[in-house]
Amino acid sequence: MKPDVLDVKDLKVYYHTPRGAVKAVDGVSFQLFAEERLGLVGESGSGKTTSAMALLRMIKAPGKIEGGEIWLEGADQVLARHGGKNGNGQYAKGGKVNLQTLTDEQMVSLRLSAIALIAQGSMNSLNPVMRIRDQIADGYQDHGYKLTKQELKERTADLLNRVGLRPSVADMYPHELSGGMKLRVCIAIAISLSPKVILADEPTSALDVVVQRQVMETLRRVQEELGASVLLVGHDMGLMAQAVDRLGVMYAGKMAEVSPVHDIFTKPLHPYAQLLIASLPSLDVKGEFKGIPGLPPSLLEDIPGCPFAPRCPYKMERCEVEKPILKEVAPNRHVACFLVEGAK
Amino acid sequence: MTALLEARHVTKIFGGGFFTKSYTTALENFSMTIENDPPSVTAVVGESGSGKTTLARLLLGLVEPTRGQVLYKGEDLRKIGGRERRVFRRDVQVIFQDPFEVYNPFYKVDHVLTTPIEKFGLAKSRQERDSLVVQVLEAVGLRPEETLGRHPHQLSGGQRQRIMVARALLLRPRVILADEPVSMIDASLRATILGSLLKLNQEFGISILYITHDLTTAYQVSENIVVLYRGNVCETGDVELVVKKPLHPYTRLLVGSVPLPDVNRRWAAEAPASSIGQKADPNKGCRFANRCPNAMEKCIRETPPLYRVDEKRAASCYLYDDKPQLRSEDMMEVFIKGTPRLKTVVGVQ
Amino acid sequence: MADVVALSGTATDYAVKKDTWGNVRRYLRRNPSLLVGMFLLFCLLAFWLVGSAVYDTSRAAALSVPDTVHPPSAEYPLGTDRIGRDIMAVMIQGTMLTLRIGLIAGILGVSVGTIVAFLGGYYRGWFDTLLKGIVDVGLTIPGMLILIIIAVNIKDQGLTVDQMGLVVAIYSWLWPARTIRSQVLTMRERTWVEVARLSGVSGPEIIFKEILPNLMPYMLASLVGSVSSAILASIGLETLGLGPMAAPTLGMTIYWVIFYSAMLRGYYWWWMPPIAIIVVLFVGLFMVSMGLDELANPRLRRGV
Amino acid sequence: MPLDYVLRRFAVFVVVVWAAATLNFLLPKTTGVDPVSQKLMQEATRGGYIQQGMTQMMQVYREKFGLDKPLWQQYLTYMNDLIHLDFNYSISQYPKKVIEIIRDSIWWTIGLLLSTTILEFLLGSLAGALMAWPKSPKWLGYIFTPFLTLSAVPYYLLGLVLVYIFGFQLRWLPMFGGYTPGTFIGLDPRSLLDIASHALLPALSLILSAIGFWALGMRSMMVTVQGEDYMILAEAKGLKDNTLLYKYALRNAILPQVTSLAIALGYVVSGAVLVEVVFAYPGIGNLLYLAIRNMDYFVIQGIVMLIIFAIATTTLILDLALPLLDPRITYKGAS
Repeated sequence: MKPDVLDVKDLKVYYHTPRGAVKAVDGVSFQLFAEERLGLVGESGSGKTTSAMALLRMIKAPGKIEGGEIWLEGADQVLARHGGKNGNGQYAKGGKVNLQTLTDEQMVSLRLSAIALIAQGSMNSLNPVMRIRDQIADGYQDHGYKLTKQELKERTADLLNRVGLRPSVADMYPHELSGGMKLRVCIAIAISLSPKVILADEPTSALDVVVQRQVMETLRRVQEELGASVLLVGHDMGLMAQAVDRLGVMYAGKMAEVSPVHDIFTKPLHPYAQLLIASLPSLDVKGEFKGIPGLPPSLLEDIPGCPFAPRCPYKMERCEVEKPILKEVAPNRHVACFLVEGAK
Repeated sequence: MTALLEARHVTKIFGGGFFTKSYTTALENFSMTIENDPPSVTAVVGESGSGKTTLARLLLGLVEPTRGQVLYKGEDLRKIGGRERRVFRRDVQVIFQDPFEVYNPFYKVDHVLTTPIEKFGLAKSRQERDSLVVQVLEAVGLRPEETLGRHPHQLSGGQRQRIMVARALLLRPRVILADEPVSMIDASLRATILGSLLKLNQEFGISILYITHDLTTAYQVSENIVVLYRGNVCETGDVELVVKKPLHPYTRLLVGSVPLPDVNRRWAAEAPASSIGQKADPNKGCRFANRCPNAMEKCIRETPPLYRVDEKRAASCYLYDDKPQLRSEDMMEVFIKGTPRLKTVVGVQ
Repeated sequence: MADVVALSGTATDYAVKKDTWGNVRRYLRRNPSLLVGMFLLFCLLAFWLVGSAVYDTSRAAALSVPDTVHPPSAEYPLGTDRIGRDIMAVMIQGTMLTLRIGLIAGILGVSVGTIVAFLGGYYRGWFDTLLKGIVDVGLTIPGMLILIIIAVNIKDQGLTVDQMGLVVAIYSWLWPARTIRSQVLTMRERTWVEVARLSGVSGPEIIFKEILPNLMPYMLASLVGSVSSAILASIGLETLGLGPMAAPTLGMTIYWVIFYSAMLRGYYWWWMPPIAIIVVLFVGLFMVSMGLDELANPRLRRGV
Repeated sequence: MPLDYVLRRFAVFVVVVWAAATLNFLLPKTTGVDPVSQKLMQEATRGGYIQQGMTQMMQVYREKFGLDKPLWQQYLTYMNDLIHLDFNYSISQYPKKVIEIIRDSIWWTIGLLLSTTILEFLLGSLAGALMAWPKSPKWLGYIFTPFLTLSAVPYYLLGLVLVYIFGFQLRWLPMFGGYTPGTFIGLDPRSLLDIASHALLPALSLILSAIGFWALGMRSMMVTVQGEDYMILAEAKGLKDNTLLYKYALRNAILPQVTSLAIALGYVVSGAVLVEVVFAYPGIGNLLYLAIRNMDYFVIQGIVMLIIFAIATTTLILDLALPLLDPRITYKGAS
């Protein structure tokens, strides 16, 4: 097992609304191993995007990161190079830094250089009035890379080439590019400073299925060349099955199950994962596919037991009273459910 | 027998105003008939820009074709007015894509149900109207006390979309055009909504035209399928065959690109695009030539006609130019006929 | 993030609370300027109401043989001007007259603008293109100049306050026509209008029952804007001497102040009150329109 | 810059100027009685030195615009004169041509208007942007709120107050006029200083009132822009705060601001006219005021036409400049 690059412990992010605190992310823990592709799947309101944005400390008011630790590998080299004032981050566990202890200024210097984002809705993530080459260059400039015009030109051409785009794209404006090309530019930007971790927040949700596959393959190739890890956030289970090594299923702000993708699709442990996978239409057999009755719970109320209890076919009394904790029930399989825990 | 709803050689071109020279051809020489007896479920699949939404708006009479006609019971929509238009309006209904955009924010959700009842005079008294609303809500699996009297923003996307299905059911249409009805709904709720759509077909004998970009739901729901690519039909016929053994290179690419939730079947490796294809002019010859791995010289010159490859399938590709040609208005001949069913009469009429 | 918060809403407040009053209170807390603005306007109205009841406003008329200028005294609380008018009376009447011009032009402007916006915006066709042309060209030409040309030509026939309102109205419908038309155009493309059309609702019914209710807040905001720009235009014209010469409106007072260069002569009581009242009037209207801003364009809507 | 965009903008320009000219011509005609000839007769009967000039001018006027002539013929002669910038004679300052009077005072207005408009637009927009930017200093918001309310007050009233305080009471600045009367003004430093001191108060009243207007517009645009997707990615790229503010947020928010500048030109010019009246500043605004008082029709028509022409030209220039700021405007091909 490769060493972990990212270690999230008990992350909590609440949105303070007039009607009370919405617990969008309520104690989520997971690890991202080196050169691994981890999927984070969940329906709307499950807190998957909030978790990703919390890693970059980009939670906008009224949201606030209430607690938890985010240990990131490779952050110390970046901070050192940035001459950050000795960075009071606790350097433990082989050079990992707890992002929560960093100042805002240090956190900014880590974005793109240590942990990069491929934003949701890549269709308009690029500055509409700036040429592509400038949007790649300002990443370098603002992170202290002193490059001559020529060096910049070469790096930009190389980046575009690695994501399958002609160098002439550098002089174009975003509105002159197709959806797929815009996403490739976003990937080029994300890898420009060779980060350790790449966060992809539903990058292909607006693309057609043919273009989606081509771009996902480019992302895979580029990630392997770079030796970076990818955290892919999304709601399309099919895409997850094809594109990630390990999959985390989130429900109502908590992690229901984290397992290798092969295990979770062949034998899902958590009831929600089971129902979710069962409800997916397939191209093989024209069967009766059924949905999951009921509605996800409100994140305002303090739910005593397991949030999925009201919709869970295997509900026990214990589920309504006690909160299940994420435990390793099988090699590398973590589940938060009493039913499964019992049958270890 | 004249078809209930028919598009005959319909072409729709947008743009081309006084100054702007650029125009886009959304749909080109498209023909299709939708029957109600027996009630059928047909899927129209295509990427964004394939013209599938334009087709829906043409069949609904919201937009007029640049060339060709849209016929309701054999009569051109443009000539239908007054009372006859109301009958057409009641026979052909729609379910739109975005559950957040279909409700007038000023009113409660009931408005979207009470308005058609009022306009089409479906209920004599207020009491009859309310019972009709309750009936259709329950028919789509919604509890009236949890949905009525609420503003749209107080309901989830799934609930809102099911109310739209109930609205369609209310008018007892012969045909429902569902334009991407579940693409904005979470996976778990998607099945329930598609289930209630199927129920309209099986229990109430309403034909469904299911328009989507998602091949998997199309396969699950429909009997026949039309695959559109940039305004042209590239393959059509029995959905089972089209999905399992695709003929047209684009359909193959489409089926191969669908990310299946099955870890044993990995994404098929992509075949390299051919060199001839690069030279293709996107507005002449086969629209798919510039991306087609087996593009031939012929493909670049003129648009391939529809070839009837076998009893239940047709494809417009020169790979099958040895097969008999099929005129675009006879496309229906390859469709498998729906199992005729007695139109089950439920209390609601 | 939006769906997280939205979802939290659906699950808890199933019971529909009929608390429009609660919403209004929350809205006012978010936009205090609305309250301040209304308070200022209310003061002006009160000043006019109480004034005309208590004070003899006939003294606002110019005396045939103007005697000397009186500084503020017991008899003339705000003194008199060169043409023998009692400034206090002029202020009381003037406030109302200027407001009247503003309201005539504003309301007329918004209503004509709305009708035109709906007919053009919804039904499109040649009428819309013709209209759009008139509005776009009209707005490029500064209103003040057009009004000057009009006023110059009807100046010698004399002008009453209401006619002044009509003159200003000639130009004041252009801006609401453009802004409301763009709203109608966006509303018209919305899916729920198509749903209404497919539910058998006729054109006019769609305008009145589907589109108009959603535009109410926007039209209220543009009414306030239209009234304030109408008052601005009317005072401008009057300052140039193109207003109702005999009427004691605030703008005419400014004209006479400049005409007789009251400033140089130190008649502070002649020019300070009109300016004070006009400033209160405009600041009040400005505060109200700022307060309505969030209502008018929701994209500014802050808070959850 | 694609040709059809330029042609379209130029067509709009021509239509605006033509519409203004036609309006200028037709409006006096609508009231049945021809006010111009009435005024001429009135002047003619007054006798005295300018008496025969007046009758001679009436002859010329009757020939060209006599009521007996068909309307369209009058219209053609009017248009012909217009193109040659011949606005006829000034009635009150006969035999001076209208165009000569305008030419003397146009420079004062251009000087005052150009400098203040540019200054207030830039200052206002920058202030508005900084007020909406979370990381900008808090005190900026406090000192700027009064400016926002100030923007509600009409320019010229502000002018009156400023004249009273700085001119009348404190005597720091001259109260009226464009230069010290009786002195010869050239381009030498002394007269430049003299002009500047006279222009300060009018300029101040224009700027103080307009800064709030521009700041408001910019602030609401910045709020919208900060919600855009590209701002999220820009922040995720760890860019410096200044880059985010100037190269991303402000760069996009300025586009609608420039469009609203084109729309607001009419408002700005009308304000300037009245400011000139209050300060007796020797620009065409004051000229217009005097012409109105003397009912000097040709001068009024001449000035109005000129102002409209100037605004139409500025709008054309702004329209042509906009694509340089926003490449999407002239982008033709299918995406």
